[in-house]
Amino acid sequence: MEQAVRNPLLPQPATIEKIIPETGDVNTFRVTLDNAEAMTRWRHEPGQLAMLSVFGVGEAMFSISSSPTQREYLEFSIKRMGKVTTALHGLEEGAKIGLRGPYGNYFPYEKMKGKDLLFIGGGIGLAPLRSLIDFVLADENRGDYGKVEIIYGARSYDDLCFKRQIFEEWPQKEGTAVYTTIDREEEQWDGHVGFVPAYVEEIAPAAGNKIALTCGPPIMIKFVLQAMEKLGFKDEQIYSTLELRMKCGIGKCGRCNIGSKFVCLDGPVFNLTEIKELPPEF
Amino acid sequence: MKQIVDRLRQEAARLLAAGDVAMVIGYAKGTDVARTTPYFATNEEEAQNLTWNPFCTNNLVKYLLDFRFEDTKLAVVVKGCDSKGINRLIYDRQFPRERVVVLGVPCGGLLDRSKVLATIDPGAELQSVEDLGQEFVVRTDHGEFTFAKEQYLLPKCAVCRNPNPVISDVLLGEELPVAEEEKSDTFDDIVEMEALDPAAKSAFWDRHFNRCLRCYACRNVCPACNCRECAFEQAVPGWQQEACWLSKKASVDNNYTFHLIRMFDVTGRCIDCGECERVCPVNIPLRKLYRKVIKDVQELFGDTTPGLNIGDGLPLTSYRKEDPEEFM
Amino acid sequence: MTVKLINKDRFNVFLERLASGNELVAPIEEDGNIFYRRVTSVNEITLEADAFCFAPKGHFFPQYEVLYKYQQGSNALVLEEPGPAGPSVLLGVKPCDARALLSLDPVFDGNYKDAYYLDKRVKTTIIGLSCRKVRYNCFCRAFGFGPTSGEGADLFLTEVKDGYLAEALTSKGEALLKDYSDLFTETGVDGALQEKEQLAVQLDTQFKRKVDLDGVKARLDNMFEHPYWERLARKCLTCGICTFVCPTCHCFDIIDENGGGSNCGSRLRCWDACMFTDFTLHTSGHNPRPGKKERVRNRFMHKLKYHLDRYRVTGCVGCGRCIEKCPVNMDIIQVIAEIKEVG
Amino acid sequence: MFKRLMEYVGFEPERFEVRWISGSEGGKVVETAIEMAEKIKALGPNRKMRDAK
Repeated sequence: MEQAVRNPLLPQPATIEKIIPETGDVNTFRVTLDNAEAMTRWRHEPGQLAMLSVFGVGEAMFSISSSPTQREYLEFSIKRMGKVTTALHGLEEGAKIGLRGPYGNYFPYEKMKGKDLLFIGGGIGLAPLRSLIDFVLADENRGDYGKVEIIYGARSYDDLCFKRQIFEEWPQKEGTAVYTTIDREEEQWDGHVGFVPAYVEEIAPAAGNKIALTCGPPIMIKFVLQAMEKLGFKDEQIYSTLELRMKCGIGKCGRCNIGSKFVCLDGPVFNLTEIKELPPEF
Repeated sequence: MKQIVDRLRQEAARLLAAGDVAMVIGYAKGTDVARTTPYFATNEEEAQNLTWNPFCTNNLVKYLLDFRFEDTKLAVVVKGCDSKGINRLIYDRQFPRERVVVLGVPCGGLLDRSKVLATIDPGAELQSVEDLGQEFVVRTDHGEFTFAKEQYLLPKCAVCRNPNPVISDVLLGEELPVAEEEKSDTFDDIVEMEALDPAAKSAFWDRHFNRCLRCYACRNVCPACNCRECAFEQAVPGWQQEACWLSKKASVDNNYTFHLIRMFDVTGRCIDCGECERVCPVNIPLRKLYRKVIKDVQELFGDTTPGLNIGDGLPLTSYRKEDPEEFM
Repeated sequence: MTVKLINKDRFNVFLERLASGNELVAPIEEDGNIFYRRVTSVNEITLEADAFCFAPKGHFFPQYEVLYKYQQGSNALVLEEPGPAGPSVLLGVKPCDARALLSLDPVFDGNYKDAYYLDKRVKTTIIGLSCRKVRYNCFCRAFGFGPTSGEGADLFLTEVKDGYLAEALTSKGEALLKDYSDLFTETGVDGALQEKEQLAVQLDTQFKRKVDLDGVKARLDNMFEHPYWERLARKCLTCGICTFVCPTCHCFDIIDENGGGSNCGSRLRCWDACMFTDFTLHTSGHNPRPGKKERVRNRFMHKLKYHLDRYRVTGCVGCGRCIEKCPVNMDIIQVIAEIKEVG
Repeated sequence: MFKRLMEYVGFEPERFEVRWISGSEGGKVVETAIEMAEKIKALGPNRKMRDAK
């Protein structure tokens, strides 16, 4: 057994550079590592996770919602839910936090080259997909992929994240289509109203030469998958990203297992064929 | 004893067959005769696996809580000590009287398994056991042994005041006589502890609490610990945002906090079934804590052991003009 | 492999010298419990105990330990790791516990190396000791080793008529024999080895409970949805005893503790248990393992299948501790037999 | 009750006191606090339930 050199549980000091309010309870935190050299060395893949620390409160795992092509900083889009997220929301720009990672696997973007991509997101579930969307839409990668369709829904207009991107930036790019929906009618809203799975069926994207990627609340994923099946998507064409409570992020603390797999090491991205092989315990 | 077992199986089978109860919670043979295990019979056939012997230590009352949000009727086997737990749950509004059929067993005392094994051989296999009134006869693969009750009872049984269930619907055997002089507890062990000076008391509890693993077995087995959600498991208690009651770090200071909070919570409510001390994997003398509060409540408020009947008010939650003010 | 012998008098000298030069950790009794603790006087050591004794995993993976201290100034964040562990000797490790470390190693090693565990692991010399008796619930034999197997130890002792037989199994063990060569001798080694063999044969007859793992894993592969788990879990109290006494359980939580002002404190890790309600509870309130059934199933699956799937070693070593300490007699030997029956 | 329990696990009895003081008895608050502070100074710092480190 070799001597352990590096301590993977030790976070790197980082700073919240900017806080971008997305919705009433979601902020995007723009974070840089304090060590400039570490920041230049930082690499992550779309879909990967990182552990953020508010010292004195705790650590929690989040998807990195910015694209790997964005090398200046990292972004995390975080909903205020529990202890750590509430503490994060209480911080101001310039606050010091801890960061370690990146962890987990990622969306297999190499395998997706030459294909059309369909993103289906619900609520805060767009955050992990966003890193891949921005990655494939980046100038240097755009040529590798076909059409990019994004179907995104939230409970209300206010709950839609990344409004500037979904309404302006993404639709303006070439070969993209962005469909948005909200659960219930609202006065100022003249777009689609209805749940995401129903909207997917309505739009009825063709399954041919396409990869679908979905993330959202478990109940949405369940019905989206049913809709996809109706539309003729095969399991191999569908990817999702799972989340479980995590503490260490490195496969030691034992709580994020689904059967013999650890979400922090073997996930969070799973192909639907893999998900179907897992025991239904997530 | 054979009669009790027969009666138990009969009664359980009858209740299940008639559909009076959905389940009978009782004991069955576990690893061996000396390790009986809680058993949940759901049909007549399973009822034949139920058993009773002086190694049936578990207080089964706690299992009722697993079904508290359902509407099925259940039967549960209780000894005298456990039966007070039924009253506890009913009084605490955790389980309605009408949903439980209490199968009471008059109990002549339980055998201390570890003492028995230490005498025979820790590796011995115990095959059967018989309660003969003043002594137990245990048959093993090493031969037959007789144990005098005086020396081999569980500590709680040696001072037992309630060999007969205080609440029961069906009594599975003859009521046992209780001698008059046995009716009051003298708390000798507690008095002895109280007499020590603060430093000695402190050293005693430091040593014991220091090795607490915080496995929470004492809490999980306790019929008085019947909150739906334990404060120690709330990451963010509602009224106290961002602060935990208690750190998960099992250091002696946190362990003190845990045990003292639990001790205060069961004040006037602990029925002294002794399960906490039995289940503790590191042998912390927990009854020394809880019996202290029983003694104090008796001294200050004149109450007897809680759980003797459902109607007992709780001394710490009810105000009486004559309550003492010794601390003022 | 060097094999030597040490007589009882010299063995005491050996212990004295080990304790003075190193951090010596050995079984020590307190109020009827035997824990592996740091030795302050060799008289405290209880090596001959056949009694229940807690696993020594805490030496490498303590119930709680500081990961690092943090101090947050107005403009800077300073994280300070604890210093490296000193050399230590872990004495009197039973065969099952030595073997258990081999099950724990791949968890803490791997792509992400756990600095805390591995640092102590590298710096600790493990002196194993043959059992002198098989306890009623022992079933190490089912896992392909026995009460006189030294696998996992650096130096392995067996008590014999004239003292202790000492077999060096690793370079650390060899080094120890070399360092204390004045105390160990080669005379009588052959006889002692024979004695050890006889002991092994004799101990083998002492196993009371028959355990056959053949086919258990294959059945578990298809047993996730089996109604058996619901039935089995009814009696569980979901306390943490089985996980805390288990020599291979390694789940932990990471917590912060403020100290000396709100800007500094330490981050610790402490043992956690898959039996606890909040172990897998999400912030949203969703819990993938909400009840007894899921948690009990996870534990047995982990011990007999998941760990094996992932690391190619079993997550159980047959020490029998969980059987002995479980307040409701959850008995893994019976569970193994029942899995074969119902699966 | 609580005082008895604290003493039972080894706290010095003087460390815990309860007084019944009315809102109009400001002077009594001061007196009690001073009295208490002196008692505690005499006892020295509480070592119990402190972290070992």
